[in-house]
Amino acid sequence: MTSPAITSTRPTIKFDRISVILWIGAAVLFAGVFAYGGYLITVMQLAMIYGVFCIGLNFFMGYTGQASFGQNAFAAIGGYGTAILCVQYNMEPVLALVTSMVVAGVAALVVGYPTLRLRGHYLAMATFALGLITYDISVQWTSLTQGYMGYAGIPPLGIGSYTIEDERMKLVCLTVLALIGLWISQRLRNSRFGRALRAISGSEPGAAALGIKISRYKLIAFVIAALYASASGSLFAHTVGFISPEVFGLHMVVVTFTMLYVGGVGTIAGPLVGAIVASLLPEIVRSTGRFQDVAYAAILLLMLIFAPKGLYAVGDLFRSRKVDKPETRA
Amino acid sequence: MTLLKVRNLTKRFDGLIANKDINLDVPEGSLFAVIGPNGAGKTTFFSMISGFLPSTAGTIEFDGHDITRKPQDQIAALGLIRTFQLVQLFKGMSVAENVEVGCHLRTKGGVASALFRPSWFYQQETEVRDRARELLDFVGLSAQSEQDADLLPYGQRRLLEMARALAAKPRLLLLDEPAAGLNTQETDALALVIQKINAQGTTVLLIEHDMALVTRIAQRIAVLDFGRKIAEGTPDEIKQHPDVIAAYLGVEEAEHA
Amino acid sequence: MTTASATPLIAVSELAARYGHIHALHPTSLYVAPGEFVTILGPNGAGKTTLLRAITRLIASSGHITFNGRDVTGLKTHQLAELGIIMAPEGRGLFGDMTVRENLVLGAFKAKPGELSGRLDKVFTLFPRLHERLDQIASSMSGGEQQMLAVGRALMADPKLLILDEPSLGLAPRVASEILSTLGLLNKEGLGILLVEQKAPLALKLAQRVYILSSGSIQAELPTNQIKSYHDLARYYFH
Amino acid sequence: MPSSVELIQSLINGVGIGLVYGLVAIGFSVIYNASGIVNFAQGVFVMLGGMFAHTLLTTLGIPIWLSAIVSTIAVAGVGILVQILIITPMWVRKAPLFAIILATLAIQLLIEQIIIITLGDQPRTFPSFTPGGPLKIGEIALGYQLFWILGCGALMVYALTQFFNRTRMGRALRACSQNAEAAALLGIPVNRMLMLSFALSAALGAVAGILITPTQYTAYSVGGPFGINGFIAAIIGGFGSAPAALIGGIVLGVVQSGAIVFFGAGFKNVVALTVLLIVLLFFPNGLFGGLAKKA
Repeated sequence: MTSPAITSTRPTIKFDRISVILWIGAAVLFAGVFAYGGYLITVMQLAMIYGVFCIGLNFFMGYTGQASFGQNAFAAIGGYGTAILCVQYNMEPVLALVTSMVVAGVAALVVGYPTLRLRGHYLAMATFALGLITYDISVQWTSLTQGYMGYAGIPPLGIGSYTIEDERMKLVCLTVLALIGLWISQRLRNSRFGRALRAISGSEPGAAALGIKISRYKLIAFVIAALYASASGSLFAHTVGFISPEVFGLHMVVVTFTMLYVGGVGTIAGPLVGAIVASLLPEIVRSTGRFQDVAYAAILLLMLIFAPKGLYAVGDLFRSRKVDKPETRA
Repeated sequence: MTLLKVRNLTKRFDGLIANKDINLDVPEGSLFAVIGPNGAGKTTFFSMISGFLPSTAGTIEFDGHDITRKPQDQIAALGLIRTFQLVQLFKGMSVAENVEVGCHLRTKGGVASALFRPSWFYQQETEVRDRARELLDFVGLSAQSEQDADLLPYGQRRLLEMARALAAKPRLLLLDEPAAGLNTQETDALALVIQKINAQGTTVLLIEHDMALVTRIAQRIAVLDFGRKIAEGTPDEIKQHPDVIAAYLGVEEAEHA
Repeated sequence: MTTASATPLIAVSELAARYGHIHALHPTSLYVAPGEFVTILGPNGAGKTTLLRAITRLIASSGHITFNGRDVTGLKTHQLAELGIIMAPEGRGLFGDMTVRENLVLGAFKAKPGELSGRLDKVFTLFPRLHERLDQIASSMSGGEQQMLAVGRALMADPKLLILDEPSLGLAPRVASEILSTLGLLNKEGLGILLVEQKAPLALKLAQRVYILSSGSIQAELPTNQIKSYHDLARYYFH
Repeated sequence: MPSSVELIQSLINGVGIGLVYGLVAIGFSVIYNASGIVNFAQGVFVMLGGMFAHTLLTTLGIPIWLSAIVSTIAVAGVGILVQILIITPMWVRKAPLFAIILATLAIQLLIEQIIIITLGDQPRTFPSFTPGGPLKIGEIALGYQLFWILGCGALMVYALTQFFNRTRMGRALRACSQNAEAAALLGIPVNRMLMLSFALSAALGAVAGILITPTQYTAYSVGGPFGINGFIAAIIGGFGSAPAALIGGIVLGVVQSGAIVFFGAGFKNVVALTVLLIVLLFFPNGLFGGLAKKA
């Protein structure tokens, strides 16, 4: 398939200095975590799971320019779907994951159709309400969700008799899945479909004037984001082996938004970078003991005040604009 | 042949009449201009034609299709493409990508083709990129094609918006005050581009307050004042028209002239 | 520049503004002498509104401004208003959900309570119609009445310099000339006025001096008695 | 089916808590109208009001009326600090909407954690303002605190209406919400008005928190629920006038109380949020249309 067209396809990742440093840093980090083992492995596992969630969120917020504060609802559908199907019905983990994604996608379609007419604060609030409703249902509908107790004993990922039990192997598997997720999102982004989404984000009137059906594209992006969220919910269930309503609560909204913000909304690698950095941040401030959460919130606020468009935008200040032309440098 | 046919088009906002019984026939292939002082209702008129504002009364017919109160994307799909007074570029996309979006109506493909990429996908992408390059050449922006669109100076943004609209291969191109905020050289460059577009067979309907530009390039001019059409004719007829001079320079002009 | 021998009421030098990357206003200098009526003419999109917004610091702008000889470059919009630089903005800027009375009283935000009734009386003498409509909601009035309210409200602030941005916009000619002649009256009482207009004859009758703005910079400065016919001006519109 | 006594009792309680939601809703509207910002951290002001009053009352032994006044002023101060230190700097830097929402959520997290560290994480309460009660009407019991809530709530709304319509500052605040540029051109210091709006809405939240604490409890975590319910009430009321927000709150309070009777306590938020979604989708300008004017 090495047609000339492929070579002229715009590179998905810009190989400027900062990106290279970032990728090297990530590699070193992974090697270190791998060697060190222990608790850091769990931290990185969670970072990858949240990363999958953020890739989807980035699709909806970054590329399409719409705010959703309720993606945790779809993560809950994924998590509970997997848990119920695996624990109660002994379904294959992979099959359970896919089934839950289908359910989440249909839910997003049904919910998104009326909701996406709203904009700005109202869309944010309506989606926020969706997340909270899902949380309350997961607490209250005890016959289905076992309430606050949650589900334990969810089997790890695997196919047939082969299951991934080793923590290091789990991390490798999650990392590969997250990278596949990123790759898919890149393929979608760099296409007629992705261009239309980014056009909507740039200017809705401009997009409409060129014949783009805005509501339909927003809805598709919302469903895609829900599929990612659902997948990450399922992965959480399989990796940790236990879920409860708290996992998919308000905490998840704040954490994932922080990640996306730190990594840079609308950037390519932002969701994954943000997920790693923001997962490590609490570990760094952990040394402050009982001031840990205060430090976390204070750092977040300082970043929001001084770099309101994300840390990626700070990097932009040091980036020469000419570097945006990789073809001529190659 | 008449490409755009407007009959008794009227728009009321809360009792205020913005457009009143406007009739207009834009012949295919022409370069037609609508002018009028600030607040005359030009943009309202435009927004109704392009489907961005529902009309209160009247009909709009484009290429034989009734497009009154049709949604914007359907009107665009028929080949009626507009630009905006406040340029609506896609922020965060490069100059070339902006034009590539313009090809939306003339291409196909959704999620599945983006994911699985059959061979036509690559062929189409190549065509889209070539088309974008061609159009950027045409408006003179090829050197900036990889830049972020929001970094362009104002005059070039207008040109980019025009290239983007052309990518949709419009039958009728609506330009909303394309010279607003441009300096003299930029206006001249723009005038040339508009004339070239028209010469290549695209019908152009232009809203403009820059009389100098309009009288130079338009073949026919309609004048709006207080939401009504007060005159229509060739540039020379319009320049001499007492009502037009009055509308632009004020009511007492008629006495002084 | 033919600077008046006395200190100008307001003097603006090298004022420039941009929207993002767009130079909306190139470095511009102008002045208004005490008691002078100055009009800025220019076609649509020439940067007239931007110039006024830059002077009143509604947008960030570079350059210097002195008022009554005092450097007021660093002051914010509301501080300039306290000094007496009052603008009735483009589109009138009324508080649409509030009554005529409330709008007027807000105009005198900085006034001492005792001064209020005197100022109200003055506005009612100039615009008796506002007195009749005192408890009407501003947005429910006709365009002409709204413009009267905008001017009246600005007068409530006891301006030293009154700036108006196209007060005739969208008004029937008779109403527009009624409002503009009131401005002439105020000018005769010694109020400095800076008026932006698109329609030339009305504004030229009143002004002592005219600036012509086009493409974001001042193209000409003329005393009105030197403009022999409107066809002199027409070339700025029709070229 | 619940008995009619049970139902009436719960509806009366619903009116009480609804008034409190209404006060929070007014707080939301005051800031939103002045700046276009939705302060998602509005609920922490409710929490701080209750916590401060409790501390002054029980630890320092200050009488309740003085504790209430001092706490309200202190919380208003917190509101001003939030505006000066966080909102304005972000506003000036043209932060995107989602960043400001995230910041208000972070403010909530920060203040909650500071309260845990300084005052602890245990729920607490203080007695009703007047001892005794409840008042019995047949089988229906009315706690004395309910009358305090009704009285103070009505008084606050009356005072606010007077403030907005009769005073120079109140009018200026309304002017800023309708056209901030025109207000600045008349000499009204817009930024100081924004500060005033934060102080005012924080004080409203504090009063709500002080009033409601005797009927239930306060703890570091009560801000979230109050904030969300207050926001829902504001949406129902349409972000318009103070009375509309108050009615929005009462509607919500009554619906929630009814939901508790019919579906159990666990579903009161599901019902409230469903009401929110219905209002958003079918009455996008609020039940009283206040939002239409902003658009």
